Amino acid sequence: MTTIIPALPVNVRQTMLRQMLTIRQTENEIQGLFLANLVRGTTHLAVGQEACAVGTAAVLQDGDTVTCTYRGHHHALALGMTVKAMMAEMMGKASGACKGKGGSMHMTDASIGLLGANAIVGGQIPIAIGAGLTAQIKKTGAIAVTFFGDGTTNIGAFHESMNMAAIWKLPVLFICENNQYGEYSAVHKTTPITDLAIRADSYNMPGIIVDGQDAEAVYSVVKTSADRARAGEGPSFLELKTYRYQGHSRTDTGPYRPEGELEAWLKRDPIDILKNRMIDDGQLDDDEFAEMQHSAELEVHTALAWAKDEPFPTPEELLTDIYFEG
Amino acid sequence: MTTIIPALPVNVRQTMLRQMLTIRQTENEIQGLFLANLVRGTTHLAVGQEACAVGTAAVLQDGDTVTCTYRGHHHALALGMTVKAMMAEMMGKASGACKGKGGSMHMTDASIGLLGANAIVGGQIPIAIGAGLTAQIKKTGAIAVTFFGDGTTNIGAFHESMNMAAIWKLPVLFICENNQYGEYSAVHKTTPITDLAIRADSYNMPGIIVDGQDAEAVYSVVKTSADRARAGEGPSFLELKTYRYQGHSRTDTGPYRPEGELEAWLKRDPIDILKNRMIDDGQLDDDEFAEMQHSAELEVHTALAWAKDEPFPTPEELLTDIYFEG
Amino acid sequence: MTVITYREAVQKALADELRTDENVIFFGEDVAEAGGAFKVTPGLWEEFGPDRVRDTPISEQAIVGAALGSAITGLRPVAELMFADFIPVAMDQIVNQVAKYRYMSGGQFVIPLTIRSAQGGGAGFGTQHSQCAESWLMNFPGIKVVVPATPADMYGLLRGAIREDNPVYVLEHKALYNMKGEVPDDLQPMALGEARVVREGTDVTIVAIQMMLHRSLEAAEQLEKEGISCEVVDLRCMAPLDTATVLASIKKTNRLVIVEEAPHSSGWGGDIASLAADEGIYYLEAPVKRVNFGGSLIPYSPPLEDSAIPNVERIAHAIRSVII
Amino acid sequence: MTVITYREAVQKALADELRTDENVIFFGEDVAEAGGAFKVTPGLWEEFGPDRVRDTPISEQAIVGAALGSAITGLRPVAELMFADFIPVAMDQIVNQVAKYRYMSGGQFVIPLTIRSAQGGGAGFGTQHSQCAESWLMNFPGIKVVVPATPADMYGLLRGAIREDNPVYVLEHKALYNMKGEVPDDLQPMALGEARVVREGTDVTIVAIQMMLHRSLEAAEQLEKEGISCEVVDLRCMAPLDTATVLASIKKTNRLVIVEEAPHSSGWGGDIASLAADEGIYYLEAPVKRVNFGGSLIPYSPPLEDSAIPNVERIAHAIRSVII
Ligand SMILES: Cc1ncc(C[n+]2csc(CCOP(=O)(O)OP(=O)(O)O)c2C)c(N)n1
Ligand SMILES: Cc1ncc(C[n+]2csc(CCOP(=O)(O)OP(=O)(O)O)c2C)c(N)n1
Ligand SMILES: [Mg+2]
Ligand SMILES: [Mg+2]
Repeated sequence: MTTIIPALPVNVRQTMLRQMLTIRQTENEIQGLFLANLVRGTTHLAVGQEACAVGTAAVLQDGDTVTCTYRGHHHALALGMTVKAMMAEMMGKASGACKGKGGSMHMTDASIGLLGANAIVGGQIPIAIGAGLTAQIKKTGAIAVTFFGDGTTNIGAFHESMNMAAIWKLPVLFICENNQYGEYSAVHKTTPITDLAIRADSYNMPGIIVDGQDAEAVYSVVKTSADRARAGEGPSFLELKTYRYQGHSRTDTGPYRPEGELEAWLKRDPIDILKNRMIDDGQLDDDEFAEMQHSAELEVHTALAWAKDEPFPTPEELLTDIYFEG
Repeated sequence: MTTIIPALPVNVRQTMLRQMLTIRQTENEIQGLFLANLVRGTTHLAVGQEACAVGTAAVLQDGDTVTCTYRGHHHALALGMTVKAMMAEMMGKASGACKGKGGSMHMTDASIGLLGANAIVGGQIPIAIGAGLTAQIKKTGAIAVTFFGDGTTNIGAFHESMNMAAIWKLPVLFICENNQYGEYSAVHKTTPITDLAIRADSYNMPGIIVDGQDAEAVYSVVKTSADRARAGEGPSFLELKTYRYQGHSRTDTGPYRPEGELEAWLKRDPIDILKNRMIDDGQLDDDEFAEMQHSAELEVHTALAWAKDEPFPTPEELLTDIYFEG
Repeated sequence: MTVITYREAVQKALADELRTDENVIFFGEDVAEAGGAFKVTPGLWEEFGPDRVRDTPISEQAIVGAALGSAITGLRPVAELMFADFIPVAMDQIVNQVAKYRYMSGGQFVIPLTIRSAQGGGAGFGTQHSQCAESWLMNFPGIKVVVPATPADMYGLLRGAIREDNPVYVLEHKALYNMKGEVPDDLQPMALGEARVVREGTDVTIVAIQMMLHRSLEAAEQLEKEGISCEVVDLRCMAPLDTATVLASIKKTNRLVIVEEAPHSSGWGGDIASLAADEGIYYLEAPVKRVNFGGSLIPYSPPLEDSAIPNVERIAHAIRSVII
Repeated sequence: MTVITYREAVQKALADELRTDENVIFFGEDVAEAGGAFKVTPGLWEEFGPDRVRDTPISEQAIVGAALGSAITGLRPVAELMFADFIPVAMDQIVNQVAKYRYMSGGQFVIPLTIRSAQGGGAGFGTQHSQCAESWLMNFPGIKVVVPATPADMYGLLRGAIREDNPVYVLEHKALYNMKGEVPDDLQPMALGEARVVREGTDVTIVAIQMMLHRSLEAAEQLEKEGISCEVVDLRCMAPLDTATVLASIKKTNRLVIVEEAPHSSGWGGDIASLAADEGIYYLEAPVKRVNFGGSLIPYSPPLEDSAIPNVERIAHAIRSVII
C-alpha cells in the first residue's frame, strides 16, 4: 500500500465518519428487513467496505457520475441518497428512489449523479464509458466513476471498457473494490494474479493499489486520478483492498472463509481507523462519537419506520417508465 | 524479437517451404475466384502470414487441436486440408471440406484437428478452452491452439478465455497473428499498447513476441510453449508480428496503409526468408525452388479445375447436419 | 417411489449421470465447493472431485465455450449459467457457436452438451434476475430447449438432455425448486420433444409450462366448479415442439388459451397460436387468447411484480372469455 | 425529388441529423475514416470531425455501453454494430441494459439512442453473417425496432429513430443497399410504428418486410395474372407494431400469408398469426400460412442458401394454397 496519506480537513473527516456510520447502520437494518421478508429476492451488503464509498464520494463534484453494482448501498448513501429513499426502495414502495421498481440491486438517483446500480456482473462498466464520452465531447470537466468487484475483472465487459477508455483517453475511473471474494469464491481461486491492479498495464493505464479500509487513503488516490482525468490525461484503474464482513447475499454466512480471516479484517475496521485518527488528532472524543452514532441510528430508524408505512406503487405503475412518452 | 532460432532438419524446412508456396498460390487463386463471383460473400486472405501457420503446424501432433478465424486458409492447408477440399468448399460444392455449407470463413476438418474457423471475432477462442479442458481431464497430452488477430485482443471473449485457461492451467496456446490491422484500422488506433504480448501478464501467463515472418522462429517458440503446456505447466500467449499483403477482405486494396509500409514488409517475405536460408545452407538451389513452385502451381490449378466441375449439394442437404440424428 | 423436491431432482439427475458416464463433467460459478447459488448442486464436487466438477471464474462466454470445445473433443459437459437472465452475456457462444457449429462444419461434430439455468419470476429478484428465456433460444435451430415443471420431469428430462447427442438448454424455474413430487426410483432418462396432457378436459385447451402450468391447473380446478372443463397441456420441451399433442387437444376442445411468463412479442405463444391458425383453423370455435406480460417488464415492487405475471384469476378470466 | 440508393439514404439521414443536432454523435468499427464495412457512411468523419464520428476497437459490448451511457448524460448517440449477427455479442448491453434502464430506475432517464446494423441473407456471407435479427429484440420491451424496405423509408425512419427519445434499433437489409428509389427533397423524419399497405388487393393479405416484402410484391404481380388480388403490407417497424393496419387488411381480404426471412420458431410471424387468431378470427376464411426458413439455418453454398430463403415461387405457392 504505497500511498502517502495527507490528512483531510476536519469537516471532510466528520462527513466521512458520519456517512460510514449511517451506511453501516442502514446495512444492518436491511439484513433484518430481508430476514423479515420485507426486502424480497436478494440483497448484498457492503458492511466493511464503507471507506471505499465515502473516500470516493468526498472527491466527486457536481456533474460527475457513478455506475455501480447490486452491492451499492454504500455508494448511494455516500453520494447523498437519503436513507428514506433507500429504505422505501428496498421495500418496493412508491416513494423509493426508483419508485419501487428497482429494489435492493438497482439503487439509482440521477440527480446526485448515480447513474445506476447493476445486477449483471460487469454490466455497469461499459455505461461509464458513455458517461465519460459525454464529458469529453461536451468538455464538462466531469469524470465518470465505475465501481465493480474483484470477480468482475474476469468478465469480458470489463476488458472491452478498459481498452476503449484508454484509447479514447476518457475521464473514467475504474474502481475495483477487491473484497477478497466473488460470491463464495476467494479471488485466488478464479484469478491467477494477486494484485488486480496490474491488469491496468494491458491498457497502458495507471493501476494503483489502495488501502480500502482507510477513507483518507481512498480519497487521496481517487483525488489524484480524478484530477488527472479532468486534465484530459485519461482513465485510471484503482484496486481498493477491502473486505465484506457479511456473506455475499441473502442468508450466506460465509462458511468458506478461513479461520480468523474476518477477525483480522475487523481489526482494520474503516470506521475505527478514521475515528481513532480523529481522536488522536484531537478532533473527536468518545462522547462526540457516541452522539454521532446515536444520530445515525436515529436517522435510520426514523427512515425505516417511515418507509414501512409508505404506500406501494399503484397498479398503473406497472406500465409506466417503459418508454419516455414525451 | 529476442528468440534464438535453432535450424530445423532439412525435411521439416522443405515441408514448410512447400506448404507456404501452396498457401500463397491458393490464396492468389481464391482472390480471382472472388472477383469472378465463384466465391460469394466475402473472403479473407493470409498472403504474407504463411510462416505463422506452417511454423505452428510443424510442431503439432496427432490429437492436438486448432481453432482459428475466417482468415484461416493458411492454417487449414498447413494442417493438411487438401487444396481440393478447400477449393470445393470455397465454391460451395458438395465435396468441400464442410459439404459447401461453411464457405471461405469456416474451413473446418476435424480429422486433422482443425475444429473450426470462426466468422465471429473472438468466437473461436473460448472453444479452445474446452478442447484444452478435454486434454487435461483425459490426460491425452494434447494441446489446443487458438489463432486470432491483433484486433481480437480487444474483445471480451479473449479476456475471459485467457483467464480461464490460466486459472485451470490448461494446455492452450493463444497465438495472436498481429498483422498490424484490424480490418481497416491500424492496431495503434484501437489498442493503447505496442506489444500485445504484455497482455499475458494480466493472467500470470508467459507472453512472447515472435518474428512471424520466420517459420523457424515461429516453430521454436511454439515448440517451447507446446512442451510446457503438455507438461501441465499451463497456457502461453504468443504474439506473432506479421503482415497481410492483401486488403482485409473482398475488394479492399488497403488505401489506409502508409506509403512504403507494404514494400518494407515484402522485403521480409516469409517464403524468401526460408528459401534463402536453405540456399545459404546448401539445402536448396534455384532450380529445385522453381520446381517446388511449379508443383505448387500445378497442384492448385488441378484442384481448382476439379472443384469447378464438382456438383453443388443436393437440396436435401439444407436440412441435414442441424442435429445429429444418431 | 420417493418424494423429492424439484431442486433435489436436479442434483440427483446430475449425480446419476456423473456416476453413469465418466465423460460427463459439470462446471459453473460456485456450483462445486459451495453447491450452487440456489444450493441445487451440493455433494457433487465431494463425490466426483475437482477435475470433473469445477467452479469457474465469472466468465459466461468462456463457460459456454469450454462446454462447446469439450463436447466436440470427447466429453459430455454440463455447464451452468446461474440465472437465465445471464444468457445474453454469453449469447454469441450459445446461438452463433453452439447452435450452428455442427451445421457450419457440414456435420463433422457431435455436440453432447447441456447448459442449465434458473429462470422465472415471482420471488422479487427484480428486472434483471426474473426473466424466462426459452423464447430467446427458439429462433436458433441447432439447440434444443427443455422446461420441466415437476420433480419427475426435472429428473427425467435433465438426464435425457445430458444423454442427448445434441446441444440442449435446460431451464429450471426458480419458483419450483421447493416443489415436492413423486419420482419413481427406476425413472429412466426421458426423450425430448414430448408434450403431456396434464389434465383432460373438453371445453378449452390451455397450453403452458412451469409456473404458468401450475397456475393454469389451479384455474382449471376453479373453472370446473363453474362447469368449464379445461384440458391442460404441458409442453415440457420447447424445441423440438410437440405440435401433434397440441393440435389433437385443440381438435378435441375447439378452444385455445396460451399462458406465457414473458412479454407478448416474439415468444413461443405466437407459434402455438399460429399452429392453431394454420393446421388448427377448422377446429377453432373461438378467438385464441394469450395471457402474458403484454408489453411490460418485471418490476421489483412485490404488488407490481404480482400484477405483471399472469395469476390464476387472469388465466381464469381469459378462459371464460373464450367459452361464452 | 431525387433518386438515391438505400445505402445513400442511410448516409444522408445520418449526415442531416449530425448537421441538425450537435448532440448527435456516431461511432462503430471502421465507420469513420474508412466509411464503413459496407461503405455506407463515407464523408461523415471528414465533415463532422473525429470527436463526433469515431472508429472504435472491436468491442461490441463497450460500443453499446458507450451509447447508453452517453445517451443518459446528454448526447444523442448513433452506434453501429456492423452485422446484425453480432447483436448476440453485445446482447446483455442491448436487452438487459438499454431496454431496461429507464424502467429499473423508475423513469429517471430519457434514452435517445439508436443502434444500426446490416442484416439479412442472399449474398453468400454464410451461417454467421446472414441472419435477420428483428425477432431477437422484440421479446424485450423498452427498445423499438425499425426495418426499412425502401430508400425513402430508410431515410425517414432512420431520422425518426435518431430523433426518438427512446432506444431504437434500426436494421438495414444488406441486399437492399444498392436499391434505388425516389426520396422527396423535403422528406421529414418519420414517426415509428406505422405499417403501410404497399399494394392494395382484395383476396389475400401478405405481411412482410425488407427483402421479403419485395419478393412478395413480385409474387403479387405474378398472381395478378392468375386473377388473384394480393394486398401487401409492409410492417416497417416491428416495435411498436401497427396491428390496426394488419387487422384492417385481414378484415378486407379474409386471408393471411406471413413471409419471414428467419427460422419459424419464436419469430414475429407468430405474433401476426396470433393477432389473426384472436382479434381477427371471425374474418378468417382460410388457414394462416407462414413462409420462412422452417427449421433450417443459412448455409453458404449458393443453391442451398437460395433454397433456405423464401423466394417468389414459394411465396406464390403459399398464397395460392389459401385461395383455393
Ligand atoms: C453476468 C453475471 N454473472 C454472474 C452473476 C451472479 N453474481 C452476482 S454477484 C457475483 C459475484 C461478483 O463478485 P465481485 O465482482 O467480486 O463483486 P462483489 O459481489 O464481491 O461485490 C456473481 C457471480 C451476475 N449477477 N451476473
Ligand atoms: C464480433 C465481431 N465484430 C466485428 C466483426 C467484423 N470483423 C471481421 S474481421 C474484423 C477485424 C479483425 O481484426 P484482427 O483480429 O486483427 O484479425 P485479422 O482480420 O487482421 O486477421 C472485424 C472487425 C466480426 N466478424 N465479429
Ligand atoms: Mg468481490
Ligand atoms: Mg489484424
